[in-house]
Amino acid sequence: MLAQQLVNGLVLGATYALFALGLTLMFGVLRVINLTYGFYFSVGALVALWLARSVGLPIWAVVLLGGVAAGLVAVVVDGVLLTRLRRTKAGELPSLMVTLGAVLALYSLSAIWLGTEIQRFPFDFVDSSAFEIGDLRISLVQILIVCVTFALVGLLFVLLHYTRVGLMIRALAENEDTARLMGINVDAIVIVVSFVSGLLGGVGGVLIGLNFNAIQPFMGETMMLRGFAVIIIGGLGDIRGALIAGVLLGMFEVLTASYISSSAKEAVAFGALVLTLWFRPTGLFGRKEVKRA
Amino acid sequence: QDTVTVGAVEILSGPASGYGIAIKSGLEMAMDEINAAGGVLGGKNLALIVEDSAGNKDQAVNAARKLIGRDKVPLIIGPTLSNEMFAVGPVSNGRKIVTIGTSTTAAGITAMGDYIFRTALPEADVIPVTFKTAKEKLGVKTIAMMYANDDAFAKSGFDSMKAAAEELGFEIATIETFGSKDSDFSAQLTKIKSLNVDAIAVSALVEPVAGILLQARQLGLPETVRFIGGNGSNSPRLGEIAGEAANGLLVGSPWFIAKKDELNQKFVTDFQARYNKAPDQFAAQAYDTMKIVAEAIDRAGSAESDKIREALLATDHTGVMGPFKFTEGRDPASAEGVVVLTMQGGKFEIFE
Amino acid sequence: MTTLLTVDSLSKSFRGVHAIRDASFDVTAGKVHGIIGPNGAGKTTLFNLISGLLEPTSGTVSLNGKDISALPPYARTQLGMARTFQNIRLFSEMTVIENVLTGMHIQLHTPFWRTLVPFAGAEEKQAKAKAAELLELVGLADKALTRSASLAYGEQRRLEIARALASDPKILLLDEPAAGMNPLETQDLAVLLKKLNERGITLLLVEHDMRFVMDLCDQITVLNFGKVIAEGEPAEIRSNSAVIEAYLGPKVAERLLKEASA
Amino acid sequence: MAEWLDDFFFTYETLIHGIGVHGLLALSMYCVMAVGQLSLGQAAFMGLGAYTGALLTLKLGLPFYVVLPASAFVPALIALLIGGPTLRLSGVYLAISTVGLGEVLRVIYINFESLTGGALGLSGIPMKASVSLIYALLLIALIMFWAVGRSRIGRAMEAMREDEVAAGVMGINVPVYKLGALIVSAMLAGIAGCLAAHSSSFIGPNEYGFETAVTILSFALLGGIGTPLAPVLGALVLTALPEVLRPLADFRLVINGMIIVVAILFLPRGVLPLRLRRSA
Amino acid sequence: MSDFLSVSGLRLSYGRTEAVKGIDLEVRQGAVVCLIGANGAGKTTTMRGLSGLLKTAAGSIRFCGEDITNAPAHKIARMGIRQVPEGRQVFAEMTVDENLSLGGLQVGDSADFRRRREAVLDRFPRLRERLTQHAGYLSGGEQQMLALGRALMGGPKLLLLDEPSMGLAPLFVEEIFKIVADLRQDGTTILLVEQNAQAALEIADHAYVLESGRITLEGPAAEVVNDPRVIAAYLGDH
Ligand SMILES: Nc1ncnc2c1ncn2[C@@H]1O[C@H](COP(=O)(O)OP(=O)(O)OP(=O)(O)O)[C@@H](O)[C@H]1O
Ligand SMILES: Nc1ncnc2c1ncn2[C@@H]1O[C@H](COP(=O)(O)OP(=O)(O)OP(=O)(O)O)[C@@H](O)[C@H]1O
Ligand SMILES: [Mg+2]
Ligand SMILES: [Mg+2]
Repeated sequence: MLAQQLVNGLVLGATYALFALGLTLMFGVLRVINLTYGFYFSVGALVALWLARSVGLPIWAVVLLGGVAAGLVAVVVDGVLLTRLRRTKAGELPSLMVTLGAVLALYSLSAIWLGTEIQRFPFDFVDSSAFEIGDLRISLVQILIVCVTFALVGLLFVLLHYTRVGLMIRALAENEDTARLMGINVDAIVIVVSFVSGLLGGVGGVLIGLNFNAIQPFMGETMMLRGFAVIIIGGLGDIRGALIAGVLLGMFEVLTASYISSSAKEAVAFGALVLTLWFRPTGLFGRKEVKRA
Repeated sequence: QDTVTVGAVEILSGPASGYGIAIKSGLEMAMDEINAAGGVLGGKNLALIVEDSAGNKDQAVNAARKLIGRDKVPLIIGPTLSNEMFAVGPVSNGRKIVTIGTSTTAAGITAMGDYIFRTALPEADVIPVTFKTAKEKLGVKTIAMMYANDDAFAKSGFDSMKAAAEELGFEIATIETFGSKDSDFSAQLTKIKSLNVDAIAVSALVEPVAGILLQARQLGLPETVRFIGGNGSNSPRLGEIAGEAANGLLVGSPWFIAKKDELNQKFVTDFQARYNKAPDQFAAQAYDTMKIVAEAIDRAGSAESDKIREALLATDHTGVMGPFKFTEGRDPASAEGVVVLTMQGGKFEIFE
Repeated sequence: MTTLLTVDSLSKSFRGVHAIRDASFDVTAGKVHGIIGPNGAGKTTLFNLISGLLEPTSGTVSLNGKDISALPPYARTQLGMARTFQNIRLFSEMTVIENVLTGMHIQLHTPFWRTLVPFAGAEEKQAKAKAAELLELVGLADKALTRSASLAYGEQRRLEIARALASDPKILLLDEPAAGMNPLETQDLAVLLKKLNERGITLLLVEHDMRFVMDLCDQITVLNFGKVIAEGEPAEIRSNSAVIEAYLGPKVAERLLKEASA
Repeated sequence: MAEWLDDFFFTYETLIHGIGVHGLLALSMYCVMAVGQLSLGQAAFMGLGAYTGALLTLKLGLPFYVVLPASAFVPALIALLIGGPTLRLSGVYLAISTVGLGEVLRVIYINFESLTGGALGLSGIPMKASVSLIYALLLIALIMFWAVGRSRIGRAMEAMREDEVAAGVMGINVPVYKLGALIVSAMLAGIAGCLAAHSSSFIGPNEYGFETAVTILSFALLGGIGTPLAPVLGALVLTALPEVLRPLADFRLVINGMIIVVAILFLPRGVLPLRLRRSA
Repeated sequence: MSDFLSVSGLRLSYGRTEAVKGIDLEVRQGAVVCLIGANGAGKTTTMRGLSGLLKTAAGSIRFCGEDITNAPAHKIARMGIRQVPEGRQVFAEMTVDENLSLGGLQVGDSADFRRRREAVLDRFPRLRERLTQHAGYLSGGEQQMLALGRALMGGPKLLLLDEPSMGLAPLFVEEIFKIVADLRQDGTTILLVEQNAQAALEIADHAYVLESGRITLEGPAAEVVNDPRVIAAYLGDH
């Protein structure tokens, strides 16, 4: 049982991490607590669902296009909601509030339009067979989720830390005006970052929607609390941190549920993770703000 | 005055709006039929104002207050959730306005006051029937139980399950909980799998139940392990989402879409034609409730709340759910109409 | 000649960077004491240790003979220490005068509910008068009601000084107060600081403007790579060969010598 | 005429209560934000107050004038306990760790069934919170905050909000102020929770989670935190808006959201962007 | 040739306060032009206007024959105008090395990039010692070196220096002026804002005096340095 529970924890943790990747990018770089992120997650899943059902596209195309659609929505939403605030240097909290209002409107609108009933991908859409090693079972989709999560973490890490674009992104994260003085086209980078984080959210939505077979407009909302926990515990804007915190959170929840009590799952998981914050006040990998007196 | 207006408070927006919208559909269809057939009180039209509660108890109370204070309705149908009802009940009861829950199955609802009714059959009446069937026809002895412990409806269903299980002498191998918005149940199911139970009883709304079924099969829980559902599992959506994974699930229901009687057949066809989707039990219960209300108004001979209340107590109606009466305590009188259904190939059928 | 501030074998390192190494010196009450040294020598770090923003790796800081090494910054302020910051840290949303009033925090005692009583704000009124005076002193009187973020750099520096003065310190730590000021403004600042010193405030000063330092200081400590490499009166310092090599450079030293003899 | 008034009052009673209670919650948010902290723990403190109050009334039958202070005391105690470690956190890190408090409490309410009723919550709480009591408390809180805001303490709080290090150097005892603000805000939230419980007759464990926490924060964000009146105004707007927009039926939440967006886009510092006047 | 940088009627404001009230400036290619003025005169504001960080309220800026009025800042930077901003503005959470790379973003050729980086590090050996340290932990003076080094990485045609000697030790102030002189030798044009007016005027070709947002005096640096008004107002009695 332990082996299976560890697999369960890993998969659950990977879904948390997958969800959190785009969020931490958006948060760490664009410095907005963007509550619309959950909506991009839903958009990815819903578009993919539509493509799979009505157009009959295969899985890889659906994942990709779902992600792209979410990325485009993210660019538009960011452009409409946040450019103005960014220009006036309004700070984190007003952008939180704007996205709060936007999320209310967007979810409600899509609920009116699409209904809130849970939908799923066609039954034969992915091979539902599972690998079995003794008692241990892991499905194809789960393997896909774990692999995609690790791959995306790797890609993103390389992008941010070893490429010119990454350098520009990090510079922008820190000081927009000075980034401009370096010849960085800030508006373009902002679009790139929004797109990439929307894309990550959308891909997460498709895969997690596939795994749990439950797609509806509000699916992103219920992930947000976990998502925030993961990016905070990992350290804002840190890709490795999101991965490790996600997996830890998943493991914690699963192990608590199986060996302590399922009703204590959330309390133990949250409690333990809050304790981590007490010992590392800026998360596992978050640096203390580099600021000297 | 040529119309009689009644009110309803349902969830029309937000994540749980599916339930409220189904109820609203049932109510409106019944209302139109009543009006087409000559209305109430000898020719007056029946009208309905549905207010949104967004699933929030304060908004539910605000909506009820608006219906009572502004629209002066004598009667309110709803609200959708038990939690909302616990907040609305004292207010409407205090104003002596009849309030009828069509979907609130938690314990203690009608105890709030003389004006609070419900047409939803409490789980306490349905579940023993299901469990008994499972014991007698499938020889179930040990069971595991799962429920959403943050949801009043699921919790109260679970309480009934536990009582029934003890009554029938089942051995309860474990009780596992989850959150009503969870989507991962692998930890609990893995644990249950290792306990070799005969059946798993689940009390929750349809979304988590579907997730549990899918993940159970995915984790290789043998098909011989039967799932027993509560009221939440009694929805055609279960088959749509969980598909084959739901095969063999047992659920007791006061209503069944394929029930052969003419009334029900007509309801299902009309509903399908009007809303372009199949009705669920929430719509069916709402449909019957509206009919019951119209009859009560006619019998009361007036649209005053007190008189409607008296008339309701004397209800003797046969609707799509079967024969219906209220108890002294304003709950549905009998669970005779309950049938045990099983899921096969994504559809419910009567369990033989 | 009483010693007001004693720094005793103080060290501070940051993950491998030894910013201060075993530094000791005394500051005499009523004097102007300068700290100079090349960029990165550890002057600001020293200030942070003295004012309590950093904890020393080892060593002690004493004020009036009392060991204050373990006290948090606010407690040191209450004992009569005030400072300015090299990289300006004003309360940028506040007006200029409010910045100064905030500096008076420890001197005000009126309980908050007195603000509800009309005409009961005598203390606050006095405080405002005093704040206005301080602004006058640093030449910002006409900007009292502007938001401090919209001041020009040099103005912000002067506001920092006014704010620090507001707590009526016995000793004032100034980290490059003349940076960003032109020679004339620097002269005005020197006049101001002299005036403060005459009022009995001991000054501990970090500055790279040598004319300013030599003109103002009674005693100078020179740091290099975190170590005290020289200490003495300005005359000794400007002819100290180690200081010339590490910090002043021959040209500046020569000019200083010329100016001193002129 | 009298009847009309009576109906009017009946219709909006819950809303009027709600606005008052939310006003108190907004002030409790203001209190922590005024010292530069971002807390999502206000909902948790509110829940503590609500459960404390409801239990004391239901189980022990204590009079309301005992219950109300007690429901301020319990959250204050918890604030004191968690205050030490959380003070080291800042910004969103603090916010999320205080969400953790709410989640832990939620699980406790759910699991301590015998006392808290579990998921079924506590019902039948007598409606003892009158409109006059709620608004009297709100008014007192407002006046207090206004007085504090105009005093040297208010200045110190604003200084901390802008630059903690510099504030410390000005002689402001930063940790004590932060802890004090957290405790006062917990007390206010507790009182608000107790009042809410005694004006709606039912409380459940899920009412004080992340969503409520964000809602309480949004009062302060929409209103602004320049003056204590601003967050209360934010609470008024955000509480009344869903009811005002009721005629829009399905679209009311859509429009509600868009109003928030537009308001903040044009008034990023809140709808009442003034600063408290201190120096003439 | 006089068309290298020319500014006419430039007005810049922050909200309702106008900080620069219509100034004309001319910078010839290869020259060092010095801008002096008291605190709050509008020197930094002018610099920010030139580099595109502030939108111009009125007037025009032409650079190398192109109208760059209100061009986006990154375009201006790519055209070869590099600013060393007041207060240094290094990227605190990035290493010294990364800061330098950001300065050289536009230098595609990596050999060229390495050559420049070496040149900068040779000039500021202190930076070489601190290459992997977060810039935010550098001392004030070290950050000033980094800001200058970063601008040099871009190979500027026109360098806008806003108080480059601020916070530097005397030895280094000399070094800075030497660098300015070197750069001019290499053909870089420099617009210099300095409080150390004496030294600045000594190396400058031309000078402008800014007072409350208006230019009150201009001329060859050698003349300005001897102007009694300038002496009285900026140079002090030494
Ligand atoms: N928090 C820190 N982490 C790492 N290194 C640090 C930190 N603070 C200071 N240093 C290093 O310690 C040395 C001393 O810095 P400090 O700021 O005290 O110098 P300074 O004498 O004030 O220089 P300047 O005259 O340029 O302001 C510098 O080399 C700096 O890089
Ligand atoms: N962000 C801002 N908002 C509003 N006003 C500002 C802002 N920045 C500067 N100012 C105002 O513009 C005027 C010019 O400021 P600027 O910074 O250009 O002066 P400066 O000549 O560079 O002075 P210094 O020598 O002190 O650096 C000043 O009066 C200042 O108060
Ligand atoms: Mg320094
Ligand atoms: Mg300037």
